[in-house]
Amino acid sequence: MILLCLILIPLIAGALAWAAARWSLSACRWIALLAVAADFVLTLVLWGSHSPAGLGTWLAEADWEWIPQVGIRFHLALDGLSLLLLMLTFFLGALSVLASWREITEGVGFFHFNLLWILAGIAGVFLAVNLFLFYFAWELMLAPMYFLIAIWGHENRVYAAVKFFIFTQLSGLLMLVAILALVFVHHRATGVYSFEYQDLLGTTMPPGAEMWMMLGFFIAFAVKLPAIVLHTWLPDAHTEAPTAGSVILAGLLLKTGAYGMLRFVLPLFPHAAASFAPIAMALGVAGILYGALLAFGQTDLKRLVAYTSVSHLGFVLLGIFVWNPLALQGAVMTMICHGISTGALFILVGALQDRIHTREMDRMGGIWSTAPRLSGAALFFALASLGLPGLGDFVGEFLVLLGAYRQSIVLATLAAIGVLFATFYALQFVQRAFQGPNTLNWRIPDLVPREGLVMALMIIALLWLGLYPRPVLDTFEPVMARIEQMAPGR
Amino acid sequence: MLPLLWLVPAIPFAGALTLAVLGPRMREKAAAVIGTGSIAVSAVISLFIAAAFLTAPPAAGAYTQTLWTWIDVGSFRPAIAFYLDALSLVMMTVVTFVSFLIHVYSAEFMRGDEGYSRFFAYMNLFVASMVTLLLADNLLLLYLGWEGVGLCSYLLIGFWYQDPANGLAGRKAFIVTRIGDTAMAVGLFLLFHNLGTLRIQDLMHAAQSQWPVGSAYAIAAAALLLGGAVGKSAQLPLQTWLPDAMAGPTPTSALIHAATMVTAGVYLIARTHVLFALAPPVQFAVAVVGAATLLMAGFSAATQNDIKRVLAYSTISQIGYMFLALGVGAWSAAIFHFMTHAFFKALLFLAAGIVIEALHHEHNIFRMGGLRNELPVAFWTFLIGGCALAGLPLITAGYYSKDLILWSAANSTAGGMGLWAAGMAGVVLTSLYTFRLIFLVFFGRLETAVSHRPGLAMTVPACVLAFLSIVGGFGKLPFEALLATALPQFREAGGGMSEALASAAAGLAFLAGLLAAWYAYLQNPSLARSAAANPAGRLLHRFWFSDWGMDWLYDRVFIRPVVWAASANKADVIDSIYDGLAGAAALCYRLLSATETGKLRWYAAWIAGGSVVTLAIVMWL
Amino acid sequence: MNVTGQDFVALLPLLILAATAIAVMLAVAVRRSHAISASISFLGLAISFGSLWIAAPELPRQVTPLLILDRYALFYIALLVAAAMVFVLLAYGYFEKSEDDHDEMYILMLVATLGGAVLVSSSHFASLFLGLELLSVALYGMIAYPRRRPLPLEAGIKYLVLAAVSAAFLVFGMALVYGALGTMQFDEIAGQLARPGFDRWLVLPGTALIITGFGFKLALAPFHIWTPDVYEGAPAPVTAYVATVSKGAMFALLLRYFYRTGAHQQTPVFVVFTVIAIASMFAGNILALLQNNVKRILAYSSIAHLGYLLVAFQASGDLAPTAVGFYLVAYFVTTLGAFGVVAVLSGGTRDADLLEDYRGLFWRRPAVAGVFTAMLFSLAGIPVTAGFIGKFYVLAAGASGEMWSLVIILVITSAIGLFYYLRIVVAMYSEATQAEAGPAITPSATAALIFLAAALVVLGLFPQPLLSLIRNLAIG
Amino acid sequence: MFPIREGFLLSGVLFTLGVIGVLVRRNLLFVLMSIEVMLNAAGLAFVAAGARWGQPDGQVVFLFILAMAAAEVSVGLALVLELYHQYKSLDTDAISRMRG
Repeated sequence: MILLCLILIPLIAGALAWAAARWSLSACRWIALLAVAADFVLTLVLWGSHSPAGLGTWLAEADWEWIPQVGIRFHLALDGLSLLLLMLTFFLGALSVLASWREITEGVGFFHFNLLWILAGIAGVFLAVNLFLFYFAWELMLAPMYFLIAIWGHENRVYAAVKFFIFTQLSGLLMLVAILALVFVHHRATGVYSFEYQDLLGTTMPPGAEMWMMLGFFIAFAVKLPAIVLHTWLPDAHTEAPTAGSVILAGLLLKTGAYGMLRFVLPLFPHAAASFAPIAMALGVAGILYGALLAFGQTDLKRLVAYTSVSHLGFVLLGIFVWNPLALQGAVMTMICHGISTGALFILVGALQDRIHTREMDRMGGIWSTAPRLSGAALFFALASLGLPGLGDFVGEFLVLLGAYRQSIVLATLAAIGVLFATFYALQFVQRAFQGPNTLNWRIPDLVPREGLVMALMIIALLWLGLYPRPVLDTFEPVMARIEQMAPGR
Repeated sequence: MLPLLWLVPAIPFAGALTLAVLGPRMREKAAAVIGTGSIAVSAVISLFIAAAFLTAPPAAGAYTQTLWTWIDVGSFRPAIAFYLDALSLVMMTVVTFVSFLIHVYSAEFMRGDEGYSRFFAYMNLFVASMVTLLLADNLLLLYLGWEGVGLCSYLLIGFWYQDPANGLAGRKAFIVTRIGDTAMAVGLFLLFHNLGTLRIQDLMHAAQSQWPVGSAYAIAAAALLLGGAVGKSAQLPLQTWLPDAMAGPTPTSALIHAATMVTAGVYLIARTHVLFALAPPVQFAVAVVGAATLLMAGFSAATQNDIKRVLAYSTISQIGYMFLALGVGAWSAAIFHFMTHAFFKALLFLAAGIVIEALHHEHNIFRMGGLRNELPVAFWTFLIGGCALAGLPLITAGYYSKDLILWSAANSTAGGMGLWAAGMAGVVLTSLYTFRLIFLVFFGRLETAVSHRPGLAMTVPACVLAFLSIVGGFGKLPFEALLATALPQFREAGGGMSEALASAAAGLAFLAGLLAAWYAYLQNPSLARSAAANPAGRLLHRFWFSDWGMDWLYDRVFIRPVVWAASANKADVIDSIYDGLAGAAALCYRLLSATETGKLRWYAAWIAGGSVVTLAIVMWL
Repeated sequence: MNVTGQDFVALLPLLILAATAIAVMLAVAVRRSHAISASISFLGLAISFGSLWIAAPELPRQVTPLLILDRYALFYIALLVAAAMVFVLLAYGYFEKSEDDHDEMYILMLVATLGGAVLVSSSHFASLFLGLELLSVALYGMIAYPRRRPLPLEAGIKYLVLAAVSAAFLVFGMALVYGALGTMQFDEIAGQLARPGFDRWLVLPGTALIITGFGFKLALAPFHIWTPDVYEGAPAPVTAYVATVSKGAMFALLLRYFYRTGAHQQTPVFVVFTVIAIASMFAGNILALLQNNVKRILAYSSIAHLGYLLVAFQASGDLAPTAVGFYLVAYFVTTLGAFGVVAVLSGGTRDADLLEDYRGLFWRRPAVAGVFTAMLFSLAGIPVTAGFIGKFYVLAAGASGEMWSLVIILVITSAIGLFYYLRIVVAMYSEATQAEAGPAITPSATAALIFLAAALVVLGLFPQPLLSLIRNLAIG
Repeated sequence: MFPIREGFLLSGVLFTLGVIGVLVRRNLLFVLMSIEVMLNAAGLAFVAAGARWGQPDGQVVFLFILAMAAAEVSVGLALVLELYHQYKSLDTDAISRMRG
C-alpha cells in the first residue's frame, strides 16, 4: 500500500494544488511542498526500516489485476535501487518546488499540477515491475513535462518542448514494440501472455531477436540518458525549461534512462547486452568527451550545464555496460550525485537569471562581489561537477573508471581524460560568470534564506555522499550484485 | 599523543568550514584568529606528535589511524585512514610549522582586503588538504588531498578574481596540474587492477613480491605516477603553470607555490619509491627530468624582471634538484632539500612580499634598488634566504642539502657525471640569478620610494624562517638517521667522487655565480644590457624569458585547437542531422500538400489513378 | 425465405432508426422546431440503443441472405447509434447559432445512421451497396446543409461527385466478383475462394475495384485526396459524423467482408493493403505537418489513423479484431470530442478551424482546452487516454502478426504525427491574443463533451470491460 | 446464349468512358452524366454476370443501382442549382476555395 501512496499522493496533491490555486497561491505551493515532503519522509521511513538482509529481494510490493487477458497487472515493487532513486526523486522534487516559489507567477496551479504529476510518473517508472505499467508511467511523465517546458519555459520553449516530446515519444514507442515482441516470444515459449518482469526474466529467445529487442529498449533509454548522437533534445529542453523543469529533467528524467538500462536491458537481454556492450561503452566515452567539449564552447549558462549532463551521463552509460560491481555501483552513485550537483547548478543559474534576466555569460562577470553566497555555491557545485574528490560525483566517477579499466584500458583512459575536460568547462563557468570585473555593474540580492536552505541541503548531501557514501552504496549493492550475476559467463 | 593525529588535518578543515560559513559576517580580527589559530593548534599538535614519535617510536616505525571505511565495493575498500612514519612526520611538521608562520604573516599582509576571511578559509583548507595528502594511508585519500591542494592553489591564484588575468592563471595552474593528475589516476587504476589494493604499504609489498625489477607493469605504474608528480611539482614538461601562479597573493606563493604544495610530487615519488626502484628506466627519467628542469628554469630565472617570477623559476629549479636526488636514489637527500627549501624559499617570498608591499605592489626589479637601508629586515632576511638558495658554503642550510644531492648524483649507480655536471651548472646559475636579484633590489640607487613598513606580524615570521634557513642544515645527520626508518639508504657506486671534492666544487660554483652577478649587475651594469641588446642575445633573452617558448608551443598545439573545436562546434554538429530530418519532413509536406489542389477533376483523377495502381499491383503480382 | 417474428426482433434497432426518421419527418410537417426535432431524434436513437438489449437474445440471426445480425453487428450498431446521439447533442448547440431551418439535418442523419447500421450487418453485396448509398446520399445533404455558405456547398459537391465515382468503382468491382464466382453472399464467396481454380482474372480486379470503393470511404491513401476539403467545408458536427459513423461502419464492413471471405489472404491483395497502409500513414501524417487549419489537420490525422487500423487488420491474429474494435471505439470518442470542441467554439457564420482561433484558449476557457488537449493526446496515443490503449493494442496485434516493417513505420509516422498535435496544443497554451471567450456553450454540447472526456479517461484507465466485450464478438 | 465475355468488355469500355468523362468535363452537369454512365456500366456488368450464372440477382442489383443513381442525381441536381446560384457557373474547377 505504501508504494501506491507514493504515487497517489502527488497525483492527488497535484489536483488539489490546482484547485487551491483559485483562492490562494501560497496554499497551492504549500500543498505541493508538503505532498512531496511527505513522500520523501515515506521513502526515508522505508529506508530506515529495511533490514540489511532483506535488500536482496523486494522490500515492498503491491499487486493488482488490470488487464488480465494479456497479463497486464498493476504491479509495483521496491528494491534498494528504486528506493534510493525514489528518495532522490522526492528530494529534488521538494527542492524544485522551493526553487520555483518566486519564479513562477503565471498559472501557478497548473504548474504545480504538472510538477507533481511528473514526480508521480517518475515514481511509477521506478516502481513498476510490469512492463506495461512501466511503459505507461514512462509515457505519463512526458505530457506534464512538455507543459512545464512549453508554458513556463524561456524564449525558444516551444521548439524545445516539441523536440523533447518527439524524441522521447518515438524512442518510447520503439521500446513498446520491443516489449510486445518480448511478450510474444514469451507467449510462444510458454503459452501465457504476461507483461510481468519476473516472468519475462530468463525468457529464451533466438539471438537475432534478442538483439533487436534489446536495441528497442536501449534506444528508448539512450535517448533519455542521453547517449551521444541521441542527445540533441537535451540541451534545448534543459535550456528552455523553467528552473524546476531543468532540475527534474537533469536530476530525474535522465536517471530513468539509466534505471531502465539497469532494470531491463541488462537483466532481460543479457547476451545481447553483453555483445553490444563494447559499442555502448564507446558511446559512453564519446559522450563524456563530446559533451565536455560542447559544454566548454557554450556561452549560455543553462546550455553549458546541460551539456555537462551529457558528459556525466556518459560515465553512467559506460559504468552500466562495463558490467562489473565496481562500475555498476559507480554508475548508480554517479546518477545520484549528478542529480544533486546538476540540479543545484540549474537552481543557481535559474536564481541568477531571475535576478539579471540573462543566461549569457558574456553579459555576466564579477557577480561574486555582489552575491558572494550565490557565487560560492556555484563554485562548490562546479567543483562537484569537475569531480573533486571529497564530493559525491568523484566517488561515482572514480568507481566507474576503476571498473572500466578492467574491461578496457583505452576506454578508461579516454574517460579519465574526460574528467580533465570537465575542468575546462567548470572553471570557465565560474570564471566568466562570477569572477572577472563587474563591467555591467550588476547589483543583485544574494541568496535569500529559502534559496540558502536549498543550497545548504544540497551541499550537505554532496559532502556526505563524497565522504561517507557507504550507507548509500550498501543499499543498492545487493541489487547491483544480482545484475552483475546476470552477465553471461559469470 | 599519536591518536590525536586526525586533529592535524581536521582542525584546519574545521577552521576553513567556519570561515566559509560565518566568515563574511566576521570582523578581520576574528577571521585572523580563527584562521591562524587553527593552524597554530595544528602545528602544536604535530610538534607534540613528532616528540611522541621520536621518543617512543611506534612498532615498525609507523603508526596507522583508521577513521572510517570510505568506500566499500567488493574488494575495493579504501578507508579514511592516516599513516604516520618518519617521512610523513617530517613533511607534516614542516608543513604545519611553515604554514603557521605564513598565516601569521598573512594576518598583516592581507589586512584591509575585501576577501580577508575568504583568504583564510582557502588557506586553512589548503593546510587541511596538504596534511591529508601527506598522511594518507592509501592512494585514493592521497588523491583527495592532492586534488584538494590543487583546488586551493587555483582558488588562491585567482584570489583577486576581478582581474581576469588572475583567473586565467588560476585555471592554467589547475588544468595543467590536472593533466598530470589524470595520468596519476590512470596509474591508480592500474595499481588497483593488478595489485588489488590502494593502501600504499600493501601496494609496496605486493609490488615488490609480484613484479620483478623492470617489469612492464612497474614501469607503467611508475611512469603514470611520475606524470602526476611532474604536474604538481612543475617539472618538465608541465612546469609552465608555476610562473603564472605568482598572480596570487604573496603569502600564497610562499606557502603553496614554494614551500609545500609544489613539493608534493617529490613526496609522492618518495612515498612510492619501491615502484620507482622496480622501474629503473623511469627512475632514471626522474633524474633526467630533474636535471633538465633545473637548468631550463635557471636560465629562465636569470632573465625575468618580476621579482616573484624569478623566485618561481628558482622554485622550479630547486624542485629539479629534488627530482634529481630522487632519480639517483638519494631519497633522504631529496626530502632534506625539501625541508631546507621550504624554509628558505618561504623566507624569500615573505621578504619579497615585504618589498612588494613597501613599494605599492611593484613587482619589477628594475624599478627597485637601494632598499638595503630602507628595509633592513627585508634585506637581511632576503640575503640569508638568497645565500641559502644559492648555497653559501658551510653556513647555510641550502648548501648542505644541495651538496648532498650533487654528491649523490656524482656517486650514484644510475647517474654519473652528466647529471652531476648539470647540477653544478645549476649551482652557478642559481647563484647568478639570486645575486642578480639581491643586487638589483637592494643595492644601487633608490628607484621607488618606500611607502609602507612591515609590522611585527610580518617581520617575525621572516626572522624565524631566516634562523631556520641557517640552522636547518646542521641537522643533516639526525635527519638522515630518522628518515632511514622510512626510506632506503642511498647506494653509493664505487669509485665516485669524494665528499670533500664535491663540496669544494659546489663552493666554487657558488662563487663563480656570485662573481658573475657582481660583475654584470653592480660593477658594470651596462654589460648585461648590451648582452641583451645584440641580436643573438635578444633572441636568447626572449627565448629564456618566455620559458623556452613552451607556453607558446602549448598554446598552439593544445589550447587553440581545443578552444577552436569547442567554439566552432558550439551549435552541436550532431543536431544538424535532426534539423536535416525535420527539413526533409517539411519538404515532403510541401510536395504532398501541392497535390491538394482543391480541383474536383484532379481529385477524381487521383481516385481513378489509385484504382489503376491497385489494379496494376493485383494483376502483375 | 420468410421473415419471422424473431427476425423482426433482431432487426428492431434498424427498424426503430427508420421509424424515428419518419417520426421526425411527420413532426416537421406538424411544426418546425429545432428543439423538438432534435429531441425526437435523440429519443429515437436512445430507444434504438436500448432495443439492442431486446435484440441481443435472438443472436446470431441471418435475416434473409442480405443481413446478418450477430454480436459483431450489434456492437457496431451500438457504436454508430451512440455516435449519432453525441452528434445530436453537438449539432443542436451548433445549429442553434444560425437562423435557418435545421430539422432536415436530423432526418438525414437518421437515414445515414440507418445506412451505417445496414452496412455493419450486411452479408451480401446488395445490402452492402444499399447501406453504402443510404449513408452516402444522406451525407451529401448533411455536408452541404448550410448551403448558403460557400464552403459546405463546395464540400458537398466534391463529396457527391467523388463518392459517386468511387461507388461506381465499387459496384463494378462487385459485378466482376459476382461474374467470377456466381454469388454475392460473403459466406458463399468464401466457399468459392477456398476452392482452387476460380477465375483469378476476374476476382482480383474485382477485389481491387472494391478496395477502391472502400478506400475512398475510409479515406485511405491514395484515395484520401478528398478528405481535407470535405472535412473543412462540412459543418463541424457533420465532419465529426463523417469521420466516425461513415468510416466506422465502413471499417466494420471491411473487416467482415475480408475476414469472412478470406479475400485478403491472396498475396496480391495483401500487398495492396500493405502499400495502402504505409501510404496512408505517411501521407496523413506528413500532410498535416505544417497545416494551419485544425479541421484539415484532423482530416489528415484521420487518414493516418485508418492506416494504423489497417496494420491491425493486416495482422489478423486473434488480437486483431480486439485491436480494431477497441481502436475504433477510442477513435470515435476522440474524434467526436475533437470536432465537438471545434463545434462548440464555432460561431454561426464560420467554423473555428484556424490555428489562430485556438491561440491562448487554455487561458480563456481552460475546460474546453483541457478536453481538446485530452483528445489530441489520445490521438497521439499518450497514456491515461483511450487512444493509448488503442495504439497499444494495434501495435500488439502488429507484433503478434510479426508485421515488423509495418509496426516500425507506424511508430515512426506516429512520432511525426505528434508534431502537429503538439502544434495545436502549443497554440492553446500560448499567451492569449484575444480577450473574448467566444460563443456560449449549450448544455447539450457540454454534456456531450463531458461524456466524451469521461469515456476517454475511463477507457484509458480501465479498458478491461470493453476489451472483454470486444473479444467475444465473433465475426459472423 | 448471352456473350458474357463481350458483355464484360462492353461494360468495361463504357465504364472507362464514364471515368474519362468525369476527368475531362468541367461542366458539373456533364460530370454527373458521366457518373451515370459509370454506374450503368457497372449495372450492365451485373446483368452480364447474372446471365453467366443464370440467376436473376444481377438484374435485381441493376434495379438497385438505377434507383440509387436516381437518388444521387437528384441530390446532385439540387447542389448544381445552388452552385449556379452562388457562382453563376457550373465549372467544377471554379469551386476550389479549399486546398492545401
